[in-house]
Amino acid sequence: MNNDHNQPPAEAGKAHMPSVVTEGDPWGSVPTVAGIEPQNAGEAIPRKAPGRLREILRKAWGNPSGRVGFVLLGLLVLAAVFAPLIAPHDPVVQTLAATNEAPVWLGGESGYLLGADSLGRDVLSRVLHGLRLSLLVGIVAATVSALLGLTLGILAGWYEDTLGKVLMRLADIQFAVPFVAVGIALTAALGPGLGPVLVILSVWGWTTYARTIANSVAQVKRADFVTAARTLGAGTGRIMVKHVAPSVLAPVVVLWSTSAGVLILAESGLSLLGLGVQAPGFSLGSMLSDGQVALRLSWWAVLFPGTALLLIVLAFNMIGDALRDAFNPSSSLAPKNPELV
Amino acid sequence: MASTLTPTPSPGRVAHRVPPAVSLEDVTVTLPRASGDLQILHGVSFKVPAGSVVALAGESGSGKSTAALSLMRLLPWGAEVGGRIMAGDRDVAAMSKEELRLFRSKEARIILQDPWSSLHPMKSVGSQLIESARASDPALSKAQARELAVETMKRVHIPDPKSRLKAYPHEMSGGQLQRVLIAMALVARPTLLVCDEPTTALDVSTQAQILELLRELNREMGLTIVIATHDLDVIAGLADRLVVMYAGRVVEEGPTAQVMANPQHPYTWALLATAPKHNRGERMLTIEGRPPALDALPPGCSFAERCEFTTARCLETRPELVLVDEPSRHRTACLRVQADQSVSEEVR
Amino acid sequence: MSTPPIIRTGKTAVDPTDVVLELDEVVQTFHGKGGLKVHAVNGVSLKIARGETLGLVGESGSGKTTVGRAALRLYTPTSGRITFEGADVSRVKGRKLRRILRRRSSMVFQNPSTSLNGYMRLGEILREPLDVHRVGTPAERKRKVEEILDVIGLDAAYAQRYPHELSGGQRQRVGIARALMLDPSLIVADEPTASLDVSVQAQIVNLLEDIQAERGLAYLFITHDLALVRRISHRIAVMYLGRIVELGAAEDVFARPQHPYTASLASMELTPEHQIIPEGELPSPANPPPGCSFHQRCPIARPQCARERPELTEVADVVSGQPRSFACHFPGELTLALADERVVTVPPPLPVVPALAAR
Amino acid sequence: MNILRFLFWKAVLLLIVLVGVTTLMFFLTRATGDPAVLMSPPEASDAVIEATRQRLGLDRPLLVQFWETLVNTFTLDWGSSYALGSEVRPLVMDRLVPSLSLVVPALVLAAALAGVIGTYAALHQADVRGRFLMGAAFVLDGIPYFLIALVLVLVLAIQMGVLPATGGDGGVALVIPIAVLTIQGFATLSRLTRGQLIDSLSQGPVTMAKSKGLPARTVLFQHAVPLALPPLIAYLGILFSFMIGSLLILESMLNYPGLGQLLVRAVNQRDFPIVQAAVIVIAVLITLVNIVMDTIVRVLDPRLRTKVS
Repeated sequence: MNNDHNQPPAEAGKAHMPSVVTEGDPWGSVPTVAGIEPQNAGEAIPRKAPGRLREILRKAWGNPSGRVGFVLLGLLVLAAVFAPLIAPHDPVVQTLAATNEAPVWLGGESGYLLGADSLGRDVLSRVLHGLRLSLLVGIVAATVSALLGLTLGILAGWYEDTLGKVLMRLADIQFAVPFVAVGIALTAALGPGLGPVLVILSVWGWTTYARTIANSVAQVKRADFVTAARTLGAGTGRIMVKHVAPSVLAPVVVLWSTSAGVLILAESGLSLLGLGVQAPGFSLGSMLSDGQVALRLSWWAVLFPGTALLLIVLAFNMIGDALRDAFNPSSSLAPKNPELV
Repeated sequence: MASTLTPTPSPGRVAHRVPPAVSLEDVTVTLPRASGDLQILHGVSFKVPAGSVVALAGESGSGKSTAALSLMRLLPWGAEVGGRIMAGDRDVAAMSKEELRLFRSKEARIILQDPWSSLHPMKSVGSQLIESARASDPALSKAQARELAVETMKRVHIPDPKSRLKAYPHEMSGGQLQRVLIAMALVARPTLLVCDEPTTALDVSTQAQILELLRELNREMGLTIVIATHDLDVIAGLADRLVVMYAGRVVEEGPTAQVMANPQHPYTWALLATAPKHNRGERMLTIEGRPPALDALPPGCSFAERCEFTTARCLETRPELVLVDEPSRHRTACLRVQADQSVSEEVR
Repeated sequence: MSTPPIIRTGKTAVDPTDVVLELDEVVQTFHGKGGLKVHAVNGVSLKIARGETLGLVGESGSGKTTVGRAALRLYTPTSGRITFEGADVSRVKGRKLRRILRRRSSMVFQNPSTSLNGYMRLGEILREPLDVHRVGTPAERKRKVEEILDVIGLDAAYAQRYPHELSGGQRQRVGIARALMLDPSLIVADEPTASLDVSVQAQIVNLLEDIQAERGLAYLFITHDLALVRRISHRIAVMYLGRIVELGAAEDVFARPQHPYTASLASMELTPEHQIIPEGELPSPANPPPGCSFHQRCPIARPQCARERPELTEVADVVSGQPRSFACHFPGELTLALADERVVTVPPPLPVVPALAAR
Repeated sequence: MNILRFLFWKAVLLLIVLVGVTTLMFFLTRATGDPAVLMSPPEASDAVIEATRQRLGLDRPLLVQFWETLVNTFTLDWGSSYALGSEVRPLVMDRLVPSLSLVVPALVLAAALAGVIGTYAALHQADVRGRFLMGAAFVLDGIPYFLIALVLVLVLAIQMGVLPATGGDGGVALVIPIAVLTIQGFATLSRLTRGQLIDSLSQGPVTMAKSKGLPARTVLFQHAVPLALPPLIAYLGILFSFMIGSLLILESMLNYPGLGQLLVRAVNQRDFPIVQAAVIVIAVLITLVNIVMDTIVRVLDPRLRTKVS
């Protein structure tokens, strides 16, 4: 016999059984694993934060890989912001003579540091300028979807039996359609361009946040400090803003940082199919699309924008990992090999 | 067949299965931390006479669980153990992996604090019991092991053991699970049972049931038992000897009744006197302050800052654990009590 | 009887007619999976007077926590009536609930680390009740926070700290302080010392007793620690499987338990030989046994117990004359070997210095 | 009984997904422009457009069209392609197998590789080799899959000439896309495996297994691994959906005749019946795989099977 029926939380909590897999409802929405969400590979996100945001950021900064991530991202952002100043050439000017010119250190004669593409444009300048759009798309879309996801997630977690169920079914539907498929369909329908891409990216990301946050909120809702606030007369609104929102900020911050990378890649993927930003505008993704055609003649026109993308994603992932570690109390243990005997 | 399998010993069996005495000799344990290593035990020594029940008592952070776990070398990964952990004439700390495995499978078993997270959630209770029995005696067939499991479950008073074999841990209550864990230890016919807070997570009456069972096992099977606990009163009726720990050191050790009736270390006294049961004065006695951080132990007595009897010397000199009563081997690590005792001896 | 008398400090003279909280036949049902109905609380009636401590004792699953939460209207009772300071609060909602009950009652939790929001400074935590009920000006609220920090023995500078910077005992003090901010007439304390080390528990108990002596508020003190409840409570209610099985003055209940379950609980304080350990385990509240819910585990059960459920009956205690009630067909049959109770005062290892004696 | 109930709810979930995706696709494609106009050449007269509209049945009320689409989804009558005129169902179904023959091997390979590497890295987390493996997985995890594809094409096809750059026949064409999907999948999965395993190795049941004196192998494979497994299996379902997503782009890049290429081509031609059918097939596929993974998790973990008595 176990006294852990659907009793009030406090007493039910005593018969605690570690549950790896959450089973909240008979539907068992598609990704049933607590903490592991689409776009969020790596380790599970801790549900409760031991400290405050500033302290977490300080801790993440103290983590070597986190520091590398922050510095790397900082440099990339600086490069993007000051691209017009530091770019050696105009990124859209086509120099016919320089078509497929190799980088200068591979014997290129026109002095292009990273070579020129098949239309004779300076790859370095284009990478610097392309960063702007890629970073902008990623950061804007990640932020919008974070806010959307945070709001919906809090509501879904608080009203878990009503609105929560509806939202989670919606998420299931959305989850069954790969983002790229809808992206392709929608850009095609609306016509390709940056606007539609930005809209889909922003709207599509909410589920990841909402699932994670709804889980946390459903727990925080039962936490003693929320009960305490209720016994003191605090209303739902106050509790959500003052107590619930801050305690789910941790996963939001971690997810934001990993999803920014993912969204930048998504934009690149769509641009690669020619569905993203249209010429004369360009992003790192559309550079890949352009360069792909002449891969045989000027691989540098693909590899360098690709490397820039890699650096962005790595920077975001490093920051995300460091934040995750910072939120995780067991990270204070030094890594040691597990002993099986 | 069944009788040879039963863990209930026949007289003959007891005779040639005298459990070895266990002892810790100046044991230190250091855990690796990202921010420098943390020493949990600072030289812990105590003896567990064969066939006796010894309780390690202390508050959270005192190192009692670490001391108990170190007996079986079941410490967190990367823990560094110093000193000697003797089981009979063998040093557990120095055993090879294979020796350690044999030691754990046949001689020493453990019961952890939280029965809900001790058993494997995906395996039936029966398969875990059978696995345990066969780990101890590989010659057992599955059927024999099952029979032994059923007998042992009966022995620990689990009703309807045959059908319970098929149950999964989450289908049982905490008290039942703790019995299963005890059965899992007993199927190995161990000589030493280490219990890390075995009743903390349980209700009062379940707690009493489990302690009663442990008492039975000690009396009837001669099982040596080491229990880590934070509640002195709970094990008072069970333990033969009491080892009181504070901040990673033993501060007092002696026969339970004697220590509880006449504590010789101010901390032991405070611990007893502040418990509601003994605390019937006008106001409850309290110990102010909190234990020192393990990475910042004071040079003198760790308890000096909170002690009612502190003198300047206590803050400077670290007291050794010294005998205060020869026949009962009652020891304490308090300078003032030691001084007091020697004075009284001189007078005598 | 050989029990040494217990002297309680801060024991306010309680006027039993000055009732703060009354539960009348409160039933609290929860819906489990698969349409399972769990009567966590099954017809509980009790009264708490101003300045009184009522100890609510029971094992996990007995429904004691649910009673505490129902009393503060964290649930809407399935049936029954809850009266707080003369007003029926069983079904009130919103602003009215806030004005009548929330403003005048509060709760202290078992685990101080989970009951304080780790993202708020202590100052904000303590000020929240005042903010919620718009009590006083910002300056007054600040002063009130400083005052209360002083009451619980923390420096005013602690207002700027976060909960995780405090020890467990300090955190629990803050939890108590928050409960006091609105000057409530009732505090429900749900195992307030259970998660603390023994040496810290006594500090918390002293604090609670001092506060009661000073402010005359009532405590519903939920615990499984028998020694503690015996010490702190005026009266004790023993719960088993969602019902109260025994209720009476603390000393009467412990010295002369009438219900076998109470006897068994009280016997846990004795040496092992004299303990009465009930067999088996607490039945599921979703499927309580017929008749007396304790009969399957009761050492003195007879066939009648399996058939008829004993009603809670009130009598006067034979010794103290105080009213007490119990739900048993064979009350008082199971007695305790009280003479064997262990020594309760422990002598200090060294002569106690005068400073200590004065404390 | 319990498993039937579980499968029943999963079937309902599948229905909901089907209806939801059909609805989404219907309104997405309709709301964004008149297919009849899009289908017709720019200089077409109104009469021609009107004729097209009637031919395609687009002149009826929107709700009627929607209902019909919904019914057709379930009756597997997906109409005919605007552009090709031929029936959609065989068109889509023919592309399904080539796509699956990329994803399934990649998923299996990724899981196997991740199992080995993740386990090794977990057991050697403090060693240089373990850290190196995870560092490598971290970097691989960050490399965009299309970049991996381009690099592989560059190296294997262009520089070394061992494989055709695009297209190609039979097994050869599979190598690069499978490699890309495998690398992408195993990087994430091995990091996850390591984390889960380290986590489970420090849990109570594993400590208990050690305390019984069981051999290291038994402790690892019979106690620690089962504890770590359920979330990993559930993640395979998620990974499957990621791989399908990547495939849509990879197939077009590498000119591989799969569902993705069909979809992109159909989108460019505004061939909505194909778009709709392809997306629905993908959605059903992803949901089914996730249901399978959920079922496996449920079989593995008795806590999900039995109700507390």
